[in-house]
Amino acid sequence: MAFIFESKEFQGPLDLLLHLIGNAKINIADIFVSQVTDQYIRIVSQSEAMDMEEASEFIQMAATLLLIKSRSILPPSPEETENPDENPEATLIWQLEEYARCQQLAAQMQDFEEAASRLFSKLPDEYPLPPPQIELEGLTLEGLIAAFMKMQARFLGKEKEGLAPNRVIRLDEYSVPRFMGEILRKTKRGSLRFTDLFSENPSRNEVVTLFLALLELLKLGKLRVSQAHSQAEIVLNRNNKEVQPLET
Amino acid sequence: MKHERLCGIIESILFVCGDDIQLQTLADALGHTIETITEAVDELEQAYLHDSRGLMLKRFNDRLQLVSKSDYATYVERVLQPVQRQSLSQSALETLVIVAYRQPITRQEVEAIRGVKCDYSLQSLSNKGLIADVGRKETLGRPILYATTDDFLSHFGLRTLKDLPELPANFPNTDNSVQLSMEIEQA
Amino acid sequence: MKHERLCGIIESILFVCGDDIQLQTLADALGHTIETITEAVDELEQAYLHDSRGLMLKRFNDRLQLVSKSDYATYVERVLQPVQRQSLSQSALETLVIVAYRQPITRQEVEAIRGVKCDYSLQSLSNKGLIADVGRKETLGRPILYATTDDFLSHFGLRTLKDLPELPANFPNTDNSVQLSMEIEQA
Repeated sequence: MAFIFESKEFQGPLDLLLHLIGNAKINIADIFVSQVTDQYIRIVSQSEAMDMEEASEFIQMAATLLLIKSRSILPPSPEETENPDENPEATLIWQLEEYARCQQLAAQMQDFEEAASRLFSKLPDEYPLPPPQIELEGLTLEGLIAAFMKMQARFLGKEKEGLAPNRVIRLDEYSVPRFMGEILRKTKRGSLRFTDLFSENPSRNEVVTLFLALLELLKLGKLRVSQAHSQAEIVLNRNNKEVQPLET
Repeated sequence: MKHERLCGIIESILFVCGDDIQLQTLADALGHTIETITEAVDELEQAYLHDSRGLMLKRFNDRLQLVSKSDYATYVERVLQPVQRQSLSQSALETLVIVAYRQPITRQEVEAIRGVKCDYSLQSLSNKGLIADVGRKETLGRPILYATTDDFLSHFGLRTLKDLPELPANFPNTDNSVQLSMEIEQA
Repeated sequence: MKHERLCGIIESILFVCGDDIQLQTLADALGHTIETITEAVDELEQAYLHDSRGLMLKRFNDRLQLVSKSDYATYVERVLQPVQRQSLSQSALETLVIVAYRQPITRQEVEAIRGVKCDYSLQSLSNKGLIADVGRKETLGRPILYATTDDFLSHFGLRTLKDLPELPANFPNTDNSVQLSMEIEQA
């Protein structure tokens, strides 16, 4: 029997076996008393150009068929249970029957698929939409008042703990106008070294604010700065030509 | 109807096509004269007038397109763009209380009372149409002034701003706050 | 017709959407009960049976899509470029059949029936949205369980899983198959 085997033509070993059973025109249950299993083993063993990945399943089936064949020749081993569910012959016949039904259903499904593919849908329209509408829920005067009460409680709580609001702290710490006033006050008595302006451990915020205050005073012409050389201390002096000092 | 089946076929083609199509193209493909096609299209157009139909024909020159019926546009929009339901966050509510009682008010003034940045909540209230930009304060930087809108009144079931509940005691006074914030800036 | 206007509105919406839409979405947007919407959809479906209509409804689970009538498909293809039809490979189809009839099912269980590795076909069906991962089987290794999707129904033109072709007698029971496959592997 000339049979050129292409593993890609079959959906695995069960498909090939069913194909052979179909050719032999026998019932699935008669597979072992027919030539089909021998044919299968011959086809698989003769095919040389088989991809190992695909071949493994075909070869495994060939091994199962050989096992079944050897069992039919040898007397059953004494340990073997007589549970028919556990003998490879019944297992294989069952699997073949299962798979045959699965193929039958697949063919029916293919018809459904074909019919459904004749239903054409349409692409969504590019529909111009108005701006999205937002509906606010849970808006009540009670809610509004509750929000207020919460806020007030937070406020009062802070006052009770003696915590001044953040803004007052910022006010006391660093502000350009405040530092301007301070520089002017300190230079009243004479010249002042730039480094003396800073506190012992000045924060970045303090340095920046002080420097801005200094630049502002220079711009306003209220201060003069001098330096002996590039590495020397910067010295600040009140600009005496300035008629009206900032602080009175 | 004289051309029942032809009407159905044309509807089918126009539906799948989506775009406009020439009468001549239909005539050629279906093996009919332009006159027959035109008759069928007229019948189709007539049938679409019925309330139970959601489609209509757009005809221009010798072209034809199936489109949705304009009468039902609002319903289409309702499905394509459902109304979004949202509620206000605590911080948005607080900001709204302040704007409601102290309008018109600038962002800086609201922040002075709440003690935190309010750009985001003002923006969100503004997007929701509860407050609006009503001008600029004639002061340094000319900051934007916010006030509540008519939508605000309707959302809270108020007829006028006078219907707002009486101000509970100790409500932070804006003028004070403004003063404070000015001090910060000018100190 | 009892729901004339509603039919027209639904037709209009389905036309614009193109895609499938859930009955619940329509009910929510139009402010009707699911029952009323279903009644109107049934009427619409009935009206489409007439020759003069070129459209029909594709219904699957609680979804709805407007499509061209299959009777007129050849005419549609005469005018438009043959619409691309994608059909499934034999191996994908076999795998899909097993998942459809035995859902939820694990890869190992599918492989026990087909007798070959099914990773690839399961992956490809999953990518096409025809099956989906619906959880894990509480057994050794907690394998993924697969089931078919709404898109599966739509692809095959089925309304529900009950419309699947009747199961031939003695269709394999999954639990048995697993047991069988274990034996085969250890044989």
